[in-house]
Amino acid sequence: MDRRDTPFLILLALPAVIVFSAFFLLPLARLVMVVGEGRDGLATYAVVLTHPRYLESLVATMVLSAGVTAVTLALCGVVGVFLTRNRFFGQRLVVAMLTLPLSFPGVVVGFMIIMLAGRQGLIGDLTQALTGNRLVFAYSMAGLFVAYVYFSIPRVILTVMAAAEKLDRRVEEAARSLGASTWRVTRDVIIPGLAPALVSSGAICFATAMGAFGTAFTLATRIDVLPMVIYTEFTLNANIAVAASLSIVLGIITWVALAIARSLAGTTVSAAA
Amino acid sequence: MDRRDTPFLILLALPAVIVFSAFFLLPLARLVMVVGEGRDGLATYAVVLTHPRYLESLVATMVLSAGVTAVTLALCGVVGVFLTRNRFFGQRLVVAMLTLPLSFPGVVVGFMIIMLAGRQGLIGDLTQALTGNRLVFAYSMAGLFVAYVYFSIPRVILTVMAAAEKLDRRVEEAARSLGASTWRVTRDVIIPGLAPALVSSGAICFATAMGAFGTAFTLATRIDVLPMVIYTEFTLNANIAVAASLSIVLGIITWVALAIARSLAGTTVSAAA
Amino acid sequence: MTGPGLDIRLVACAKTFTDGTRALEPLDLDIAAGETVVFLGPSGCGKTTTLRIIAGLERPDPGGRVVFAGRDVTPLPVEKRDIGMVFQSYALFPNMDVAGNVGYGLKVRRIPAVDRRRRVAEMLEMMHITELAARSVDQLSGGQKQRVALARALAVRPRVLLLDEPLTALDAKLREELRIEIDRLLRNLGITAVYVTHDQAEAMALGDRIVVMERGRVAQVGTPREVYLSPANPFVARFIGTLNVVSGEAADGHLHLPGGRLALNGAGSIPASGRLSVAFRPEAVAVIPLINPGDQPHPDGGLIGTVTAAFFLGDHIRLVIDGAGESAIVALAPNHHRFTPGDRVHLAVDGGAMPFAEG
Amino acid sequence: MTGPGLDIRLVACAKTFTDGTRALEPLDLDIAAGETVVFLGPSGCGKTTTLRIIAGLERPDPGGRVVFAGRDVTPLPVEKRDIGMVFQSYALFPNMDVAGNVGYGLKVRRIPAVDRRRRVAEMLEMMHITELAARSVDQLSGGQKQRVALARALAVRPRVLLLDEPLTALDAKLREELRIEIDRLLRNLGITAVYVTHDQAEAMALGDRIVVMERGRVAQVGTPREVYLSPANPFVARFIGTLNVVSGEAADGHLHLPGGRLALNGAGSIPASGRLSVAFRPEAVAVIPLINPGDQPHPDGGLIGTVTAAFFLGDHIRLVIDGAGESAIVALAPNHHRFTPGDRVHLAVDGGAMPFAEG
Repeated sequence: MDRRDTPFLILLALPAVIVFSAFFLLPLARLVMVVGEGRDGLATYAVVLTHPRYLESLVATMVLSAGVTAVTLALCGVVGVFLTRNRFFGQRLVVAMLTLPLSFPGVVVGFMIIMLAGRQGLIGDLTQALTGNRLVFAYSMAGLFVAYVYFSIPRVILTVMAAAEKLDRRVEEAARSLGASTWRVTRDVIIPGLAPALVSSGAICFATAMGAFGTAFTLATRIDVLPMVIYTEFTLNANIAVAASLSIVLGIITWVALAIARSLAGTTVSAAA
Repeated sequence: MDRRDTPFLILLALPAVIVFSAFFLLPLARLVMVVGEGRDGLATYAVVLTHPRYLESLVATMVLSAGVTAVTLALCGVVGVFLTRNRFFGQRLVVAMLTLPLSFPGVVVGFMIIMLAGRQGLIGDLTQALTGNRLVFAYSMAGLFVAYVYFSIPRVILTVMAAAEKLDRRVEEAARSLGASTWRVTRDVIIPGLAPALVSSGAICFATAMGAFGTAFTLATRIDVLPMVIYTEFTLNANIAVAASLSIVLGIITWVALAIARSLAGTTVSAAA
Repeated sequence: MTGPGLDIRLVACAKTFTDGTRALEPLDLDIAAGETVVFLGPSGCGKTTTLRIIAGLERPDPGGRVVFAGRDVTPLPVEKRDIGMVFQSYALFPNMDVAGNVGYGLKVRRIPAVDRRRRVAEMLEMMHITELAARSVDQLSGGQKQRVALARALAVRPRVLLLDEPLTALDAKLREELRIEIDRLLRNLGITAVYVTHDQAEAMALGDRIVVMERGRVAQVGTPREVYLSPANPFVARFIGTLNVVSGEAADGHLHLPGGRLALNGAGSIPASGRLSVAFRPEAVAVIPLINPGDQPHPDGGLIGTVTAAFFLGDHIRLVIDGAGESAIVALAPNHHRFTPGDRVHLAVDGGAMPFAEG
Repeated sequence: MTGPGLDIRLVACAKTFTDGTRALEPLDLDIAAGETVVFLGPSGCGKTTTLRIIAGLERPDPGGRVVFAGRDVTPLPVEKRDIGMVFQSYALFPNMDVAGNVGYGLKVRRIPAVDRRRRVAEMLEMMHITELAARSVDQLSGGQKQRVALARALAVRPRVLLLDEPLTALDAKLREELRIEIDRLLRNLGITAVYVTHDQAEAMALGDRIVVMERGRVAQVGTPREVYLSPANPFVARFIGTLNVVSGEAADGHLHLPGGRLALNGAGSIPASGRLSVAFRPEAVAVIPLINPGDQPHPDGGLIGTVTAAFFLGDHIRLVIDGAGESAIVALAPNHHRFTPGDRVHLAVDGGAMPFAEG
């Protein structure tokens, strides 16, 4: 690149870069300091990682997020490829419908889950009529799981569809001409072709699930996912050092997940973020 | 496409599509029904749109979201192009830093803002030392504004950088060879080239700001943004019909914003979601 | 498994797409074992559709049949037809290295790893890309990619090789190089090959026979020589090579033109008089510089014109001559001659001028 | 504003990139007003860097100067140099329609809308794309895009037109068409043009002079005829056209080869005896079929060999002949001859065989 067209940009951008850096680093530095200043100092990290309540919540959140990611990827992979490959009546409607949850915040999704699977919910009515037992799962991890899958699907499916559209059909034809069955083509060509999109949208899905708060808060205060614990420690218990160290642990886990995805999938994670 | 390779996919996907549709439509249908079943029936929508408290909260949320979007786009446009065009020492670090907030959930971001601009915050200490007055804005719309910009930047800047990398430098050179100044090249080539990325990431930014809950909840319960009002009406006041109609209004506004962006920017909105 | 290729018979193969477009009118064709047939035509002429029907990637409309060595393979999908395919876009597997790509077909056929490695090494050597074995496919140039694609297609010893514009994405130098390589391969392996292209030079260099197609129909089937020297219709004549077409009044066995008269000693179907068009190739024109301003055309027939442009093209000079016919005439001259715009020249057209019915 | 182009002088223009790579060794060149100069060479030879220095998109290393019509323009950025540019990738503005693209330079120059519309219409007509005026640029084919790019560059009546591989992205048929169009334009407008390409046929057809480049240096500057018939070194000879190189023992004014002997009646610098290589072009070989198995080479010099491949290429036949030299010899024959592999032939090489120092 020639140097001649950049002075203008440098002038414009340099102050912004400096302000940005401060703006981005300060809160983080403060977060780290708070932990150090707390009652246990840096040992707070050890407390957080050994105390059963915190550790359980950490593990539960990670398991939930991983489960949501796995289920969402599996569903969206199949449905996304199907929707890209087939033209049928009402197809646009199906796609529009699948992306509806994008328009609703977590609070509203939680609210929907309560109306669906809560004490007065539709599923409860249905199961009572059919089996005599009321199935109520809105206020538990199961409710949260359904809610997270519900709002993860749009992001993932749109990414998968964009990737599926870009797959080169000729590569599949080449594999078939070499004798590969449909199953082998799926395994050797389609899945590897979708992998970057799946990895990157999976990482975003995982990160979002790790940090989601509104839904959990709406469903119940009894669900001990990490953001809920952080909120409780900070606001109700005023245990700021613990809240800060939990935040940092959560931040590191998410950051690692995103970093792994980025190194696996190249820059697409960024674009899909 | 040849029909021969699709039966397998149809078999796999059709049931999933049906279950999906039910899964996606039911909660929404329930939401609409709840409004109809409420005390005022469908008139609830009118109440929601005329009652000062609800209307004010709606307008405030939209203004806040629009403002956050505008500021984020302006900042990210300049910084994103700058970072793509220039190679300098520590550049990767700057990019990594800018994307840090992706790893933190809204609750933690709210928490950071309090530590920065709250009653015991860094900015307060600083302004007191300098002017004698303590600047505290964490618990107001200003705090929310800063928090939203903070967590919107990573998503937008990564999209802008991906788009800026794909800009064809030859097109800029062609414009310059025709006599265009740097400013005209920016206006006629660079900005139009980034437009799809700006529109799509702007829409996502707007939608996220409209529905964000964790940050607002952490900062204060006094901030009347729409998701907070919905939560309050539903959980504390048990005013389910109002909560449902507010949710639907919020859903429609967000949906319209996303739909407009999608029609302006093509499929990229989906990919950027 | 290998050995001479098999013969292919297409019977009434037509293709109508679901939206009602007729991509291919019913086509009958016999391809001999070991023969290289090139389908040549502009885009949308049905040549790729024909290739895809032979491959089994498209099914012909009901009634159409594809027969390999006497066996009707119409209902068989592509993976059961024992063919090799090469695509314009290379279509390599991006998640495998070069050796992985070449060995894929063998892996699918469950060939033991030892034999597979040996065969892959053989194929890489044949295509002169042994040193690329461990490379990722996106580190390769276009020419290297297409070599890998050829090695991959040939590794499974197919009895038919189908090539869909394999050289179109390459630049001139590489295209020439790989064309020679492909020709050598097809001759040495004795494989039956079907080659699709829109480039007439490629078609002439590679094809034992050329099938010229136009709007879903076969315009002509013949050897390169037949197609070039005796085109079946104006479309073929214009599509293959450059053609001069001149129109004038026919009388006394000559065509009268602004720059003189042209002897009509060709086919017997020429009318004695009336308006007529004839066509001839640039290389059929002998160009002689005129020295004196008063020089007249040769009494046996010949034209006088003025050079308006002379392009030195290395092995020959391409001349554009005005004033001889109603429109410009293109002629070739040997590269040791010198012409400059404005030179007056005498043109003699070799006996091969063809009467020409305007299409 | 328009009128004859201006003359360009490059003085000691070198280019070293920030990473230390030397892209261009110091280069001096005078380009006459109205002349078309083609920079020809393989990728990485520095031809595009030179073009970008003339354009003002790159600055030469200190000491280098670019002079337009006597005026030193080295410090001027591209937007002040009054040039037109055409790129391989078209580089059209995707957010404007065809007319918007063509009129952009006029708009930047604040030409009133009425005059602008007239000029745009003129340019569209000149490029035969009037009917595309309101089209979006991504609805255009490659050939149409490049026509728009040419119209856009010429609309502002630049005094220099710079073309960076404008035809490389097009397929053979379109490339030929547009090449003729560009030639016509450059002749008619009398504009000074600098054209960069790696395609020797393009270079020969378009250039008044060709600058052949190799690894950042000029290998030869000359007319197409000079470069083809008297290449300055083996690199130029091999890069432009096909070249046969044969090696043998020289004795008695002849070069002795497996298939006979070749008269060395060329330059005086030929040693009387010893190992020697000579080179000749395929079209310098006259090929005569032999009937009797016992036929001997002509006593004055000539080779006997066997045809191993004969490609009918339309206007000529390309023969590959073994047994005459140590490696295969390529020759051209007129298209009315017939050769089949296995034919024994007599080769006479025209006087133009050049002694050849292996590089």
